Amino acid sequence: MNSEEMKELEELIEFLKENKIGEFDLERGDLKVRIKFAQENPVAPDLAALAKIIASQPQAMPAPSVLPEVYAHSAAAASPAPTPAVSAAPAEADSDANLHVVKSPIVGTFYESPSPGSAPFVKIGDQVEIGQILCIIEAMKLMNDIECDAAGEIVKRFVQNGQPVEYGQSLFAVRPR
Amino acid sequence: MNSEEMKELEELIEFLKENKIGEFDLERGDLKVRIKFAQENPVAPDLAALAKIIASQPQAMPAPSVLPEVYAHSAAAASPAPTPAVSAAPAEADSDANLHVVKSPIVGTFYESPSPGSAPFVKIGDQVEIGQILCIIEAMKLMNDIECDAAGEIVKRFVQNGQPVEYGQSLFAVRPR
Amino acid sequence: MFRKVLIANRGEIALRVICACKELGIRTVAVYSEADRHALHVRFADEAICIGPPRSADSYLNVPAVISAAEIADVDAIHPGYGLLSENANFAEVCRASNIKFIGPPPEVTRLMGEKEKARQAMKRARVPILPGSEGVIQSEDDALEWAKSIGYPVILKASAGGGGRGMRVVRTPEELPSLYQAAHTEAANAFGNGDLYMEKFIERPRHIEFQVLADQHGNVMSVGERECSIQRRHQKLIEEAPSLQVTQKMRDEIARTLKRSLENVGYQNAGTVEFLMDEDGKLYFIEMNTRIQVEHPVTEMVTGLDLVKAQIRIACEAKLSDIVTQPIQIRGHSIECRVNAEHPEKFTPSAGKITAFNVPGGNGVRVDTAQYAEGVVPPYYDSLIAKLITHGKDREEAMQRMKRALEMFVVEGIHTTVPLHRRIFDDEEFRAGQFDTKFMERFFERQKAM
Amino acid sequence: MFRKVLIANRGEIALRVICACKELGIRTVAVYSEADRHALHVRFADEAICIGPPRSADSYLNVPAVISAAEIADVDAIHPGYGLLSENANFAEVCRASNIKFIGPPPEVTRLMGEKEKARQAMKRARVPILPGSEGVIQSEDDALEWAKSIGYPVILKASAGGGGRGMRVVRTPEELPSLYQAAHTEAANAFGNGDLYMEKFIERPRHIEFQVLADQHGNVMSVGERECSIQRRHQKLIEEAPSLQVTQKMRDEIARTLKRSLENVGYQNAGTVEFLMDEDGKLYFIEMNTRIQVEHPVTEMVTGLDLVKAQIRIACEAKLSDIVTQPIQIRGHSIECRVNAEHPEKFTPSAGKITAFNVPGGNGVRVDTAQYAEGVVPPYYDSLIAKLITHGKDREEAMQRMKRALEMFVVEGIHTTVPLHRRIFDDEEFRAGQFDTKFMERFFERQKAM
Repeated sequence: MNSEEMKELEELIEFLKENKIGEFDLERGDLKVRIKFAQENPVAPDLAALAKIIASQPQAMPAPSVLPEVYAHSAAAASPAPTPAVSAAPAEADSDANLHVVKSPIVGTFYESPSPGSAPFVKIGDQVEIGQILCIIEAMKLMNDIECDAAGEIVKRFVQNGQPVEYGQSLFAVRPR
Repeated sequence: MNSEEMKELEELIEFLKENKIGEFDLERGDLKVRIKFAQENPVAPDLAALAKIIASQPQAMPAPSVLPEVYAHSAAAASPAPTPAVSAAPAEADSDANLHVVKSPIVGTFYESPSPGSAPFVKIGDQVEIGQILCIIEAMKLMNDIECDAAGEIVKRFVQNGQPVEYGQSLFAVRPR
Repeated sequence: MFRKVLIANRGEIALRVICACKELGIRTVAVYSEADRHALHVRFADEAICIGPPRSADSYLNVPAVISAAEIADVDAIHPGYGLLSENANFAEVCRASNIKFIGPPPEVTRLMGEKEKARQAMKRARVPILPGSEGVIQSEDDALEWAKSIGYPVILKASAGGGGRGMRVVRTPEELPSLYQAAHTEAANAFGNGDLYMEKFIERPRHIEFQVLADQHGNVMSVGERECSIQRRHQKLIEEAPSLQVTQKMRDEIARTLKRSLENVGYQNAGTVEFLMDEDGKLYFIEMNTRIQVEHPVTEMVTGLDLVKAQIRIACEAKLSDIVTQPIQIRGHSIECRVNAEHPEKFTPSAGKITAFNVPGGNGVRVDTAQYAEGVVPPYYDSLIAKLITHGKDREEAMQRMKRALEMFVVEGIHTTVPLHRRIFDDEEFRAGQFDTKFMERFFERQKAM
Repeated sequence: MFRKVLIANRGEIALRVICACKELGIRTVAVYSEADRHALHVRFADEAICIGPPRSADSYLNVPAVISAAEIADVDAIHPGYGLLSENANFAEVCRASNIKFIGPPPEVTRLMGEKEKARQAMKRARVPILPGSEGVIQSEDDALEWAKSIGYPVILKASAGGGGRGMRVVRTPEELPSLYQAAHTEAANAFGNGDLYMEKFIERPRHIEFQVLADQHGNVMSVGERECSIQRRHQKLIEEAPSLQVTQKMRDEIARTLKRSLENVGYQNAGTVEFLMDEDGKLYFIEMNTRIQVEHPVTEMVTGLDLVKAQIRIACEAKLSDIVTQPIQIRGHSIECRVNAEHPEKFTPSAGKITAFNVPGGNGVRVDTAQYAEGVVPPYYDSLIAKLITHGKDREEAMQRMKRALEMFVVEGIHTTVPLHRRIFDDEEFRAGQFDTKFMERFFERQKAM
């Protein structure tokens, strides 16, 4: 196996583990598939893995986690317009696995251009280089330049000009060269 | 596998999980399918079934039930000798599926013989008939004859003379003829 | 003190009694039906005995089974909780015959209070105000006019043989009495083959107010304050409070004196609750007495600092009231209780099943009495009450705000509960103003429909 | 009242503050680290903002991140809880500069109280009793004898440059002073290159007793009673009570007067706690002041009926103390708190991980402050406190019995907790008798080993 294949295999194994598949066969010539789910908790999962699972896919948990319901209830119960103004965003992106997502390293307000009315630093379709300024995040009256950490094409912007962003929130998606 | 195939696989697995499929085979050439449902709750279980499941195999529940732990804690925490004096017995028997178990229809005190010092109604190895008296359960000073509800050989007695028994507690095992 | 007590009940009240026993250092014996094998009252008791199949009649209401369990577990006393066998005088008698202390009043008193008309007369003799009415059947229109005059308008005419509203008329003035009398008489005669009518004072918008009493076995009776229980749906209480905003300290003291006299007369013992209707002018009329601990006892505990269940047990153990209530009763702050039922919050259909998530609120001024838990099962055989959410605050406003936030934080998944209904009631202006009566829920549902 | 408040904290205290805000009708903004995305303070706040990675230094202690969050959420005020940024005067200053109200004392006061020697002198000037000691360095054996005479035996000699017990000697009589003085001097000189010594009164078996105070922004200060916090392990409090059995009403009133005077002098504002050591004769000596809400504030709430966190918020909103505490403080009953930590109950190693079962006790007189739940995760990055179990009873005996039964009913699975340790402490005779001091846990562990 070459390293490329090794990587694919790794991903496949990760995927099967995540989905609690116990056995999996596949043939190509005229396709044969065989899937057998694991018996439940073959080994006690470690904390980090668990946290990841909880964070990424609560609905796939073997037992219904209290979390999503609590959240739903809180929203349902609260005062007239309880929609979290700021939260919610961070998990939404990352759908296309090939894209690199630039995330906000700080809490603050997102600005697309160096000053009001001037042209944005970047727009969809631009080719960007590592270190190129993509936007400004204002925090405590300080303007923080946010640099690109991958070279490639800007394919998506997740936030609006003037929008508040939290730590780790997705800002841009870059298709790496 | 390429990412396209990976995605298809993902969808398939999602579908299988949703339908609680435990095993799934497929061939294409002339199509063969094999589907085996998961062991857990193939259909939404009704309450009675649930109660039975909980009672008989808490460790096999999909999520760790709070029950056994609560129980353990209660026992661990309490005063010097907190062992339930009366409880505990009912679930212990029934190991041999071929045996018929005679259970106590009432709460009371078990007596093996019609009067102190006299011979027991039955002993291990005896052949018994339907309607034959097996023992007495005393409740509120009343002596209740407990009749056998199966014909066969007495192979086990679960309780001691003079022991308190609860409703549904196993008294005798009979190997039916 | 008792060495060992059997709790002849299930659910939150069984757990409540177990808590009281544990705090008094008494060993506990739970009894349970096959449906409750994994219930918390079974887990937390020192011993547990299965007494029958799921149906109450075959288990929790099965007197021989309960007594047998008490005998084989060798207990000193039985606490009946509320409902089930708690007001069954025969059960109390069997306990007595079996030399097991029944934690409640003697069977004679339970029996007296169980017969409504006898209870009414007993209270009347002790000068407890009762709802004024005609003594026996009304003979004629003139007779009716006279009774109505002495009772005071409005009055209600009811068919002696009747029920279901037929032969019933509300009369507001002497002018309309004759025609309404005739109509009711004819209707009753047609419906029941008997036209006899009697008359009672009619209260348009009654409040339901009840007084908690404690009585020891040495002849001492004490009232420990009232509860406001007007928020009811089909005579089922939903929300209770203490104190009542309508009861002044003067009224409280007056009723306390009256109840002390009347209940010492009848030889009352242990805890009990005397229920009154309050008319629009704030006057109280005796309806009936409940000879047991009530579901809503916690609101009284929150404002008085008493432990009523422990008091019951100590009384049954011969303790004197003066050793249980050592300081004058002082009402501190305000307390509200919401009954959380396993019911659809709009259709009120029972919702049995497995609870998948159960997160109870906590923090300052919040009390939860429940025997449920995550992964617990609500069986379809019993009462739908699964939890009591109780808050306490320095005043009614704070208690209500606490309840609102506690209801927001109360998470039950897997079954329906009345939590969403309670949330809406606590947003209702009429409720918040405290200006309600026993017809509140009807008006509330109308308002909800209109929204 | 504030429209919106940001809570710059996590865990139970963040949820506690959220509850207080909800009850006051204030919108809440939670901040959280990546490790706390599924924490309950995030769920129950109206808004939530992720402010950084798991490490506290990068998130909860990251002043620019917290302030930015406050700015983008447009809040009126920040509640810092306890720990983290709560006693950081610089943070309070940045809040002020950013036009956000910091719910706590002004930074100048926090800074003064943060410098122990300055705080001591300020309190001394206001005639608050402080631990007697030599003023500055002791010059000679004779000097030492004189100081010891004026302080009263036993005294303790300490190295000015010191720490870790070196250069430290307890002196019980004048006879043994000279040799112990020389020994300490030599040891200090060898260890620190500086033989300077100072002297303090030595308390063999001190109790840790603290007084809760409230101060409004109009110059009014009030003490609302004391807490007994002597049950500590390595200076970490495990169990707290209110009131202290050692404090008479006379002492309480005296200290209240002294604290009123001294804290009005320093311009104290908001909630605070003044810590004292109590010697074997019941005399109190000031140690330090904590300028924030304390972990153990609930025991004071239980016996006074106050809501201290709401009081903090209302004070920060310019409310007058006389509008917050409307009646004279009256201590009712007794309250105890157990800190339930995610730690091994014998080895005290932290126990992070996923909680698989979480059943909190309820019922009469039981309060639980927690942000944990079944399926919740205890991250390894923060304080190990996962719940506070608080009971209230008519007296210490009832509060203890409640705690015993509540501890029995407190189920946490998946991680280790200190619940079993607390169960053993509540069975300990010395603890139950209330005859303990800050060395209690050492003796307790010895007894446990012997068993």
